[in-house]
Amino acid sequence: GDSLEESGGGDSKGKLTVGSAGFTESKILANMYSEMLSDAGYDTSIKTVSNRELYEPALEKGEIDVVPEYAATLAEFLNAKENGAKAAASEPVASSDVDDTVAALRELAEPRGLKVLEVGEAVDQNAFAVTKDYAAEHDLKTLSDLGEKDLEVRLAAGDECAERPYCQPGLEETYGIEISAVDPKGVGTVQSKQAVKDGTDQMVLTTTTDATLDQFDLVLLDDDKDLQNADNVLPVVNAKDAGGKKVSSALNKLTATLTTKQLTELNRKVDAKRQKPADVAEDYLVSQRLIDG
Amino acid sequence: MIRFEQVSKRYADGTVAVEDLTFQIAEGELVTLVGPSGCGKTTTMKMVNRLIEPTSGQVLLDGADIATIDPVDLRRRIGYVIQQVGLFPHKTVLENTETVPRLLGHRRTRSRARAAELLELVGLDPDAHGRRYPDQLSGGQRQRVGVARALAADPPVLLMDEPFGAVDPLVREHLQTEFRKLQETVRKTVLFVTHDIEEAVRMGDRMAVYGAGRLEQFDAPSKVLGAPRTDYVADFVGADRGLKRLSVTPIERRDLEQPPIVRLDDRMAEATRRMRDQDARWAVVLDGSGELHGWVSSDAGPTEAGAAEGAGGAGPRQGRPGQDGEDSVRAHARRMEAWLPLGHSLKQAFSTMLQYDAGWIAVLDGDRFEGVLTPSGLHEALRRSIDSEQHVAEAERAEMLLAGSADGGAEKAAE
Amino acid sequence: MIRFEQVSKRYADGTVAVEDLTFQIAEGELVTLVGPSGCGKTTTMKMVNRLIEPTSGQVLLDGADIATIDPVDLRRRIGYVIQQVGLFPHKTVLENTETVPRLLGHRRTRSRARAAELLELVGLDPDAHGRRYPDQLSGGQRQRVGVARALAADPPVLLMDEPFGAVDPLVREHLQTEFRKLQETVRKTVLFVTHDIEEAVRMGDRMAVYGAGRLEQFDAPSKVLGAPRTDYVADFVGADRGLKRLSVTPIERRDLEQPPIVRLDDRMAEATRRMRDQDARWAVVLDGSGELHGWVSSDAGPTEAGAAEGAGGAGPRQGRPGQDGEDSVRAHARRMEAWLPLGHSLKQAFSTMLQYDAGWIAVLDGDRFEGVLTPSGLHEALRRSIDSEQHVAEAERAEMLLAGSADGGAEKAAE
Amino acid sequence: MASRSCLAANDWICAEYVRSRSGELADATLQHLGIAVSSVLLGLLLAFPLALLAYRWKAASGPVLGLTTVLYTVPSLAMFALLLPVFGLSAAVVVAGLVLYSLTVLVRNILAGLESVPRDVREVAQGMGYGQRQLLFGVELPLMLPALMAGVRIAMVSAISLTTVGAIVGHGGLGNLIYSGMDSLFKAQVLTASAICVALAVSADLLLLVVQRALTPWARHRARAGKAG
Amino acid sequence: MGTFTAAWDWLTSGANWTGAGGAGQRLGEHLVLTVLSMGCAVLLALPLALWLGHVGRGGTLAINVSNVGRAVPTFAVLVLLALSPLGPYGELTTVIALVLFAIPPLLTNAYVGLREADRDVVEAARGMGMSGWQVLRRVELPLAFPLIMTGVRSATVQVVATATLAALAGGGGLGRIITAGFNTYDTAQVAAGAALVAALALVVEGVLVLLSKLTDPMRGRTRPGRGGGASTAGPSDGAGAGTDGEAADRPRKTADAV
Ligand SMILES: Nc1ncnc2c1ncn2[C@@H]1O[C@H](COP(=O)(O)OP(=O)(O)OP(=O)(O)O)[C@@H](O)[C@H]1O
Ligand SMILES: Nc1ncnc2c1ncn2[C@@H]1O[C@H](COP(=O)(O)OP(=O)(O)OP(=O)(O)O)[C@@H](O)[C@H]1O
Ligand SMILES: [Mg+2]
Ligand SMILES: [Mg+2]
Repeated sequence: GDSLEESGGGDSKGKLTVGSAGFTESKILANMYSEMLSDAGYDTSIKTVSNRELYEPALEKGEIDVVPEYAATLAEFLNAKENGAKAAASEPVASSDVDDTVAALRELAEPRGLKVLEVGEAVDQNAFAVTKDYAAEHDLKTLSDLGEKDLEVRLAAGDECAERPYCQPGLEETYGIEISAVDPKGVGTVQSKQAVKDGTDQMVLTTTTDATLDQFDLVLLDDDKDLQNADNVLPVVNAKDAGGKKVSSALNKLTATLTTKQLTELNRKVDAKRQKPADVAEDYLVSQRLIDG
Repeated sequence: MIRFEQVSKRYADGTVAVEDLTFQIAEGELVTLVGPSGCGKTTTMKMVNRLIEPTSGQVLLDGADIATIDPVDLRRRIGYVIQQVGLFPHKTVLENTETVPRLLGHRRTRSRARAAELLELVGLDPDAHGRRYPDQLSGGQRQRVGVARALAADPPVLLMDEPFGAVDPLVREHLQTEFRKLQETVRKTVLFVTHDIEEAVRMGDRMAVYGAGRLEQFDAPSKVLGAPRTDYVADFVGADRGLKRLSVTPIERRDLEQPPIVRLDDRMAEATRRMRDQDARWAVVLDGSGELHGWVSSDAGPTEAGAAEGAGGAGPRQGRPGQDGEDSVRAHARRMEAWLPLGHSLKQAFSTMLQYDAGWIAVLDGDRFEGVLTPSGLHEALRRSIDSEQHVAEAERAEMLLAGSADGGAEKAAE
Repeated sequence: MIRFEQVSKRYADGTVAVEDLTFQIAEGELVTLVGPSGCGKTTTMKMVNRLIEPTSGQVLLDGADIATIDPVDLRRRIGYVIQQVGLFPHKTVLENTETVPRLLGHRRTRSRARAAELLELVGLDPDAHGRRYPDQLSGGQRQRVGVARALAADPPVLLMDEPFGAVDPLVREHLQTEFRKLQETVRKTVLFVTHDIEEAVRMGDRMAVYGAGRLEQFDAPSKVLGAPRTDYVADFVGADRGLKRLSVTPIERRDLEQPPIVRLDDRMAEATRRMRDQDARWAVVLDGSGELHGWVSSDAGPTEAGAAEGAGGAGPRQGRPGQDGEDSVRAHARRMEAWLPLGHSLKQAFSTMLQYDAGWIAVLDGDRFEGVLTPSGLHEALRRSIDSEQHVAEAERAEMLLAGSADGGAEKAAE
Repeated sequence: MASRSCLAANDWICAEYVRSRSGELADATLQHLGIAVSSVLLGLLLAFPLALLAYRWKAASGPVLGLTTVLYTVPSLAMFALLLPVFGLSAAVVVAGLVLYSLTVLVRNILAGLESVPRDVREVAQGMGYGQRQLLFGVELPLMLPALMAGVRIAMVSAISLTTVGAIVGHGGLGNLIYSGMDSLFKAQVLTASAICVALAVSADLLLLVVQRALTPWARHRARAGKAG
Repeated sequence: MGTFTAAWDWLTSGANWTGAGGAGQRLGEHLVLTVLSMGCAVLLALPLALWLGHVGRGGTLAINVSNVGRAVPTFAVLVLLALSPLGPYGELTTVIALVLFAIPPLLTNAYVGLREADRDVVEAARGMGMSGWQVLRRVELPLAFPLIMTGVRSATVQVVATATLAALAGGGGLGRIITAGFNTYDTAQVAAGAALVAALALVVEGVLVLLSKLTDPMRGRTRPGRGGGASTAGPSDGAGAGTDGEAADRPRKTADAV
């Protein structure tokens, strides 16, 4: 760090803590943030806190300074926190439109001392998967394909799926898919995917960058009618500790570069090829010339 | 029948509790086991019901090596009064007592009744104590429950480890009596440990005296007291073993003295003359049918005072004066209540003498007057009984020495 | 000093264990407590160290109501031998023994040494047994460790609940002697429960006899035996209480008989004449300095056989014939080894008689010959001692009746 | 090459995994042990007075048992949410949570141990003038050791298992590996970490047993006539 | 505090209790799950522990083996079981995981309790010819009862708490309330669910305490060492001595020996 002196408003610390939510993608992103920031002259460390319920308050307090987040999810989380669970459910702020969602997010985040940085193309949103066999048998590529077929589908997801617009109601209304039942095995859990693999259920709610689908012989169906919320990846920082230009410019560079495909590939490197998240992150940054090798 | 054959027991830490034990308890026999604290009595007992396995040698029950008998079957045949009492703290007194009968599958009502009966036998009121828990009993009461519990199943063999150690003399005597009574009707094979030599003497058909892990003497109680085989035994049964023999030595005819005898209806003058002839100061008075009435003093006569030197203090009722004339013995005779039948123990004789504050007691055989026992006669009897045992013992000892099995115990330092 | 004032104890289930108890144990006094099983002895003890709180009344220690004393402080001043022994199963014998000194903060080496000393006192070898755990001891050994443990801290007050109940007679006597010895040097205030009346008599300065929760008699042991205040007490101390008095009644001068006395150097003819004069069949022989030598029979002479009717069979060594001529007493005298000093107990006298198979024993005062004790003399002495107590007792009872405090105990059914 | 494929093939057992992540595994194991052991120790320190309170003062036993019961039912997420403001995002928050969880077992077992001390022995100790504290440490504690140690053994195994919930805040020792392995179905990681967990639990249990044996030398002599009869 | 009032509101609103997926149903499911798991665990662990404790051998090994089931986080066990052939039987995997979880406390406490039963009393029992089974059932078991029940209670409380995990795999029980609240960011519901679990645990605990008091073979017996003897009022049975009257003076003799 010689550049420390130049740091603008809010960059009061030379040490920054990057939060990670513990799952693969979050780990990779946290590592990339950390690398970028240390390249920018910060002394960084990574802290893993798996639950938003725990790390969001920590971020507000400044125990954590930077967290990789998802626009729509965070927006709804803050919405519920601000306005109560009921209000949030009836008046969602997130939508499939990225800009609207990010704008709503900023509005909710700023009063809490959080600064939402630039949003990029990379998105990790909800997605639906079926077995390869099932897809082949019925010739499915998109959710619309499924809606056109006259198939009853048992969906492995969370309890809340029955009410969420992006889930059961959306599938039925937007795509005309007949959901016979929601099997509440959770979103993207091993049990859910296993249930689909076993044939207990036909479809599972998971995320776009899930790299373990292969292991369960699953394929994603394309959300061709944009039902899902815009869960684009973006860094959120504590405004007081890391609200400065230097941090944002370092991270924005990365956000601008990263694509969904790359993110999925990175996930696969960790989850399928079993490389270490830190190595994967560094390799990527070097290959994209975001940092020096 | 229980037989020990060269049985030894060495504990894990090397303590030899019992060494090369060989002896036999006959069927229906009650053997008392005495010995110094820590000599291996409890260990011996526990080897009979296999709570402890001997290190070497074997124990036989009715001829069968107990090592080959299933321990549970074995123990069902053996009642056991444990030294530490060991009542079940979670069961009431009645439940404790009926444990074994219930175990044997007896019906509840029957075993309950039997338990109540036994509690009464040991001097506990089933109503007052039956529903209590052991914690609510006194030490002696607990011990008695332990005895009742062991008796409940009516086992043919009994091991009793200081069963009456914590009760008072009255209850103890009661228990001893009851137990002997029981033993007379249904003869059990009993091994009975006690620290009370008198108890051992009174209860035992035979008596085993232990010295550190070895059998020092195994004999009838009177022999052990009268002719201790070794110094050790003599010492152990006590310097007062002579006194202890009081309770096992019976009154015999030859111990009695024969004072002058007069009849109730004899004339007083004639009675006085007879006493003078025999140089006696009093005479025994019999009634018409030859039964004991009392005694009369040679000084008896018009004066009542200064009477009865050397005779029993019995009988507040004076002979009724009157009808038979002043001169009849009846007018002067005093009732004699200090008497005992032949065959009772010298101890009873002594106690009776003291109780009635008498210088002698009359001894009867049925209704027939047999003579009187005086302190000197009693003493003589005691000395003789000891003597006779000693003669036998010495002969035996000589034999033993020849057989080479003597353990070198020194002679009794009687001389 | 311990004082009970109208103390009662009723257990939760309604059992009245102790009722309206009032008595006092003086400082340095050893009071033995006897009574039937379940009469409230243990309860009484536990009220002294507040293991049980009385339902009503108060207990005073050195004048202070113990209810006001902190139980821990109180108990530190009171040694307690519990009836069930209750050794700490997790501590070795030595550790058990040194518990209280360590508790009081004494140094380890010192308390260890003291513990070893006390173990030896109770007849246990600290090297052999010190490192064992209670489970590895016999019943009697455990009990002795319990006694040693209570003595270890040298408390001024001791509560002992059947402390010697599970040990053999030899050890028991040893313990009694040691304890009395201890008690003579450092006088402690002791409440001592026992079921052995003889022990109670031997050990106690006074003796308390309980009947179901009440004090029946509280007196010197000789009085309790000699003059039981109620039927109940008489019964309890035993029909053989007369015999028990043997051990507390000393040999007195007036109990002795005076046989003819001859000197060693007297001529035999002279001796024989003197015996004939006194109508005696034997005489006591003193040596030149007036000390006891033995006895001589009136039939003594050339024939040795047929000797000593009624006299001791003692002394294998005959008087040496020779030097002093055939006619000297010395040639015929037999050594007499059955003798006792004045003041020893009648029980010892009796035992000695039997041990030496003697018809009498000599009684000495220092070296001086005082007379001989015969079985009849012994019997007389015993009767007299009982009588004298009774006189006192009757007087007391009369007083008591006037005071209206008698509990209506019936007369002894002596007749 | 073969080992590379075992990672890629997502086998349950994979030597290459152990080799390539040995540092990670060692760190996790150490963290795991540290957290588990310190929670049990602290739990003991806390459980002891609580159990004693419940024992000495009967009125307290209901509330004490109730409280420790409720504590165990608090979901770990809620527990950490409540503790975070106090301890921050550190291992302390995990330890604090586990201490509270361990009370359920420890308090009960200590209480049961205290109540199992034979009456005679307690009475004789009191009779000797043992003060409450001396009675506790000199008599009751040694005699209740078996029950206490049974509790400690259960608590230790529980703590080793529960330490994994610390993964929520990144201080879960092997739990970090188990949970992240679970997310991505990294079988070798799940199995290896679980196996280490089991090994830790089993060896901790054995170690505690050895400690118990050493602390209760008298118990060894109790095996009288061991034959089953 | 807001959370608490909100949770209270959640709990007191009837709508949350009734109908499919209501708290009432979840409570029932939770109970069934608990009872089922504890039932199996008790049936498996206690007989084994009692036997081993009675024989005095093999306990260490058994306890160690059983610890394996507990050392791995229950959540992981659930996932691993889901991958096994048992996977499709959702409730079964949950029960298995909970049984594995409940066994160690049961086993350890029962085994230790049995080993610690008063040896004198056990010896007396054996001495009277009780068979192994009888010594166990009539003596050792009652004496070990407090510690065994301690194990049962600890295990039950833990199972009640841990059964919430069943929800993660879509199983029933109160956990569903919590996870649902969690996914909808409804803190009040989460708190309410947790409170329900706690309440259930307390009730179960209370029932077990009651049960163990009722079945305690030593009930009625004063528990050792709690303060001095109790003193209660009640009618005095006034058992005095004075029954016999005073008799006349004893006559005496002053006789000499013959
Ligand atoms: N488990 C054990 N380990 C080692 N030594 C033991 C064990 N049990 C008893 N002993 C020793 O063995 C000897 C005999 O013990 P036992 O219990 O048979 O004596 P006892 O004759 O019954 O004595 P008491 O009359 O005092 O009850 C004693 O010296 C005792 O110390
Ligand atoms: N906890 C209790 N609850 C009810 N009754 C009790 C309790 N403890 C003792 N008792 C009763 O109180 C009476 C006195 O008991 P205590 O133990 O004082 O007798 P003790 O004189 O010591 O008898 P022992 O000589 O047999 O030891 C007995 O009848 C006994 O049954
Ligand atoms: Mg013994
Ligand atoms: Mg008593």
